[in-house]
Amino acid sequence: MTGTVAAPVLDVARARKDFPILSREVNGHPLVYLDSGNTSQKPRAVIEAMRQHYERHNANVARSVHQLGTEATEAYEGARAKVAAFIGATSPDEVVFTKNSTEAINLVAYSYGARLRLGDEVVISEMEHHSNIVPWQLLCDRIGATLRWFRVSDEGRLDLSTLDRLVNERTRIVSIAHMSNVLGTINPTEAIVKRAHEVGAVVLLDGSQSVPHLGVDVTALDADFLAFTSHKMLGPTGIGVLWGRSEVLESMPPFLGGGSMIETVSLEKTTFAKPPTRFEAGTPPIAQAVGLGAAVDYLSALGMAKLARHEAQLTGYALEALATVPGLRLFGPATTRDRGGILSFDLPGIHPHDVGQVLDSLGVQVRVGHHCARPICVRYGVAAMTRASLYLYNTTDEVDALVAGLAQVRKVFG
Amino acid sequence: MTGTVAAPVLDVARARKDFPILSREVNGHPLVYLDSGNTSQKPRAVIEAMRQHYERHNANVARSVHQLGTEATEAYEGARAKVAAFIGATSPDEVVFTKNSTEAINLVAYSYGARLRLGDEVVISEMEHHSNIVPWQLLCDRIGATLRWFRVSDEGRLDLSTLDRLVNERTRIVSIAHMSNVLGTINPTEAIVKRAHEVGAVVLLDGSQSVPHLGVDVTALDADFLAFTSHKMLGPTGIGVLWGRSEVLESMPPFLGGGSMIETVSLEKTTFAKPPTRFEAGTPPIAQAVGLGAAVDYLSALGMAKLARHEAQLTGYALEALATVPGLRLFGPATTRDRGGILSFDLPGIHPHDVGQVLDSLGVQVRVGHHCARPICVRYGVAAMTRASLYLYNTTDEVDALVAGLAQVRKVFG
Amino acid sequence: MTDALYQEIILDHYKHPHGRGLREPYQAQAHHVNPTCGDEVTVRVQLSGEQVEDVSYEGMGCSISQAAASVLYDLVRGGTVEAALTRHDAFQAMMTGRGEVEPDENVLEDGVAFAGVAKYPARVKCALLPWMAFKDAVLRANETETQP
Amino acid sequence: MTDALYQEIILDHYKHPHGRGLREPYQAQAHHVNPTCGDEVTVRVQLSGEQVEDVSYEGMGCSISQAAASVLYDLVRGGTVEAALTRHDAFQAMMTGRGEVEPDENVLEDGVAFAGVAKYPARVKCALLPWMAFKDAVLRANETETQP
Ligand SMILES: Cc1ncc(COP(=O)(O)O)c(C=O)c1O
Ligand SMILES: Cc1ncc(COP(=O)(O)O)c(C=O)c1O
Repeated sequence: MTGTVAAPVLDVARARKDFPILSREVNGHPLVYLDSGNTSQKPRAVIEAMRQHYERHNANVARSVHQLGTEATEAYEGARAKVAAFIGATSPDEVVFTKNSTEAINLVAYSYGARLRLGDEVVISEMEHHSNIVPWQLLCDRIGATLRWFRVSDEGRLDLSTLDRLVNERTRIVSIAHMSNVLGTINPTEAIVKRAHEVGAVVLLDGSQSVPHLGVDVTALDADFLAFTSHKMLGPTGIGVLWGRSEVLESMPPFLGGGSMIETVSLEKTTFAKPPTRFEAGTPPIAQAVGLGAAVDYLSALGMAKLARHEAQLTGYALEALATVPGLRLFGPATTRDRGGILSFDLPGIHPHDVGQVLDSLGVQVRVGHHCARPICVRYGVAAMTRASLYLYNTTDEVDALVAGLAQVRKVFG
Repeated sequence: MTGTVAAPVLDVARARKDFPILSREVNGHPLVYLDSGNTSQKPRAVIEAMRQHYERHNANVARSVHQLGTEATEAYEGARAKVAAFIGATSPDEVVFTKNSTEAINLVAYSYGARLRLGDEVVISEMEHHSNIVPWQLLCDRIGATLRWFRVSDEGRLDLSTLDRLVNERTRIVSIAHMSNVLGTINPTEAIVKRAHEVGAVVLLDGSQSVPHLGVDVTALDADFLAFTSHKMLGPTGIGVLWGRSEVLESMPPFLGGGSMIETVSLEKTTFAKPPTRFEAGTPPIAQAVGLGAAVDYLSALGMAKLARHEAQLTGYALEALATVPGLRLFGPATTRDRGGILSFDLPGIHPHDVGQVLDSLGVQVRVGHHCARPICVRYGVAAMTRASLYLYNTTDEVDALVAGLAQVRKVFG
Repeated sequence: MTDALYQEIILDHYKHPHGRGLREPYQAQAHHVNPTCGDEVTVRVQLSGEQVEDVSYEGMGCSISQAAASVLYDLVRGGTVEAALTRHDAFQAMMTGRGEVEPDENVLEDGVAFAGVAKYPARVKCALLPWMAFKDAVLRANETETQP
Repeated sequence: MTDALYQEIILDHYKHPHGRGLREPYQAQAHHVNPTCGDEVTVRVQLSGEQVEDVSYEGMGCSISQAAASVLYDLVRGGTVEAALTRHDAFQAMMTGRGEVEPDENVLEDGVAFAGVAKYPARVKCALLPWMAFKDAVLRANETETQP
């Protein structure tokens, strides 16, 4: 005990053993999975939790007095409580389970959006994922509202110089990525939230990329909504989350109608349950909630701070390594300050499809294309990018494999 | 070979071995699961298909050129083709994956419903599940359209005497349960479809209860939409299906906006992909589609005709057995003609909660309450019912256990 | 079996409910619904200063909710409003305690028979239904008083 | 490695594309997009009776789609419309055949080099992109002709 505590280090080699797929080969090479920003891999604990649920406790929830139904309901509501704790929500009732981030954002656009009127404004940014663009375009079309957006600087930062003009008395909703899925940029939410609340607008943060990596605390963020998605945070596909501030959720009309979201139904008139139930029509993703709960347990046991430190180190390593690749153009911040482990780049004259294909032949899995964020590609004057995205299980060796692969790409297409 | 072929019989004992949960005990008794109308149990093949997917092939779909992404995409699209074949669709493009039946019906209400105008009419029935009532109430509220409904007879049949009046030139949508989740009634769709098409209305059949049991053929049904849900047909939670006739789907605007459902996006203007992609915004339930595909394989291998015959026999047995319970009032048709294995009843003077609780203490799992179909409970003058629902893995011994349990109920509360 | 749940006391109250029926006069009433099963209860209260002069109720429901209403009647009628709310809180604490809250028989009397129900999460709402409606009705009665 | 995919012939066409650029005159053009990656191509056709007088194209895309456009130019320019459409069909059949359709070298010439691409489902759309646009443009040109 010397008074300084050595920062605990993530035991990556040990964590990797928890992910069955990582021992797989691809095209005769060990799998190098650098596409976690697209979807993450799943630890055994998550896969097993769902198997166990189906083999021992499967039943529908909130509808049965029987034993299996009680077990399933406790598992489902238990998962809600775990997710609430993971993001620092004051109550599990602020956690609505959806099918993915996209549905979570659409829920807000339809339900909260129903109060907008002709001439109202919605503000997004140029670096949004299509899932945080199209719902607002559809809303504005329905209502006659206007969509406006923050510009992005050459360095990949939101241009906040226009904040006070963009977010004004006509603004009703501001919806911004907490972390960009293309640039890795972690956006400064404080100023935006402050200004939005000043003018009476609500703020939705798209946490699809931040919640899996950053240890997000909704109380500290002070936004009104947070959307995120299980499959990017070690959980299963088929489930996402809308967190909403209680008062705001309570003020919102239903979105999907059906079983379980009602108080009482007659053919003439129906009244609705309180949130979160009001927004969970039909049989919810029960086993998927169990899997997401297990994912949250896994991440918490590992420690989000340790995870974030590992990823920051690895991102720094990757930024330096990619800078050695001749001609490579990186999009997004050049340092690890306020950026996560998402590395999008261009090799001039070589199409990302071809980059990705050669890398794949070496077992290296990266994403290529517009990453469901075409406006930011247009912003940088490219049709597509190659993107490597990191997670807790990635290593410097894997970054080296990427860089070696890029040398091979240049040999084939140089 | 005598010229007559003995009808092949379902080997229930063998099939039961495929369902791990069926060997479980509940409250010290062997599990007697009579709640498949609520959610079915899952065979090992389904649970394992999802485990394998996560352990070997997990990646996002339709976005990657890499090997894992290709495998995941083939698995996902392969599941779509299996589902299409299972219901006799002319093309996999007519199969939209949703999160459950409820979302499938809401999708139609929002997207097809967008063309309705003040004064238009939507027709449902008194025996619908809340998921086939509330979306239409919300739609009618939004548009100023009128909701009308078929009455149900004392015997639990749709009253079609009003067909020509109810379905008229103002009718745009008719949405009816193919099989009732409370009465077991299989509705006569032919006359309804014919009349609806005559007046230019589309027909949605809620196949949540029929597709798992009947061997449904969309071409023969000639409806425009069919909604059903994986978790009631041996598949996982978190995925449902909207089948739609190609021309109709193609004529419909998007519902949820986001990744994957677009053709090209700019901040000013977005164009949309063709169906089914247009209606699948965001990361879809990939592993769940794999599980549903495995469920469809399991059902097909078993044989839907064999399954239906087993269930019809068991339903006949159960109808006779329940008739021996003093005072028991059965809701729905008294014979197996045009009815499935759903048996709802009342023991006068004993609340269904109490019936269910005593049965649960004996390991018998039934559903109690309004079954998300309050209007039909009101129609029969009860607040709640007790419901036993059968599936391929149920046996006459289990029906006997139910009847013995009801004797116990009467002992405690008689 | 279900002995922990269906104590003799509960079945007695269910079969022979105390104080059942809606009575006049009353200052306020509340109607509550259990959305998962459709059960309903209406509870009326008549306060007189600090006293609960009468509680009357009517509803459709299972043995647990009916017996809970009957016990409620015994526990709150004729006492002070404060005592009634203390008993409400004790009953609620016991019911939501997952069977881990030791009830005080001095406070809850016959109500302690519901301790076993707390182990059946699906039934907790049934037991609470009349108590929640009672509390609501008291709040409304007080509002009416202070806004003459 | 990727040898099955990146045949020498394909890389040659990619690095030295034949007939590239948009030219006048043309009767019709079609613009196609690959929504998963954002690749785009514009194809123009100039027909003269039964003859394909010129095909010109421009676009952003990967080696496969660029090389496919170059091969398209070689295969259809100067021939009959009927021959062009036959080749279109043969190319499409090969590409969607999952590597199990044996291509006819007499019909597809350099195009047979794309047989390996058919084994990469994610790239099939790339190879088809200019061919689909070409077919569209021909249909439009015919429409224009028949509706003077
Ligand atoms: C007839 C009917 N329709 C719709 C549904 C809703 O299905 P889900 O809850 O999977 O959306 C059900 C089952 O709950 C049903 O039985
Ligand atoms: C920033 C961002 N927002 C939204 C989404 C959509 O998530 P999902 O596809 O799970 O709905 C994604 C990922 O695809 C994302 O990266």
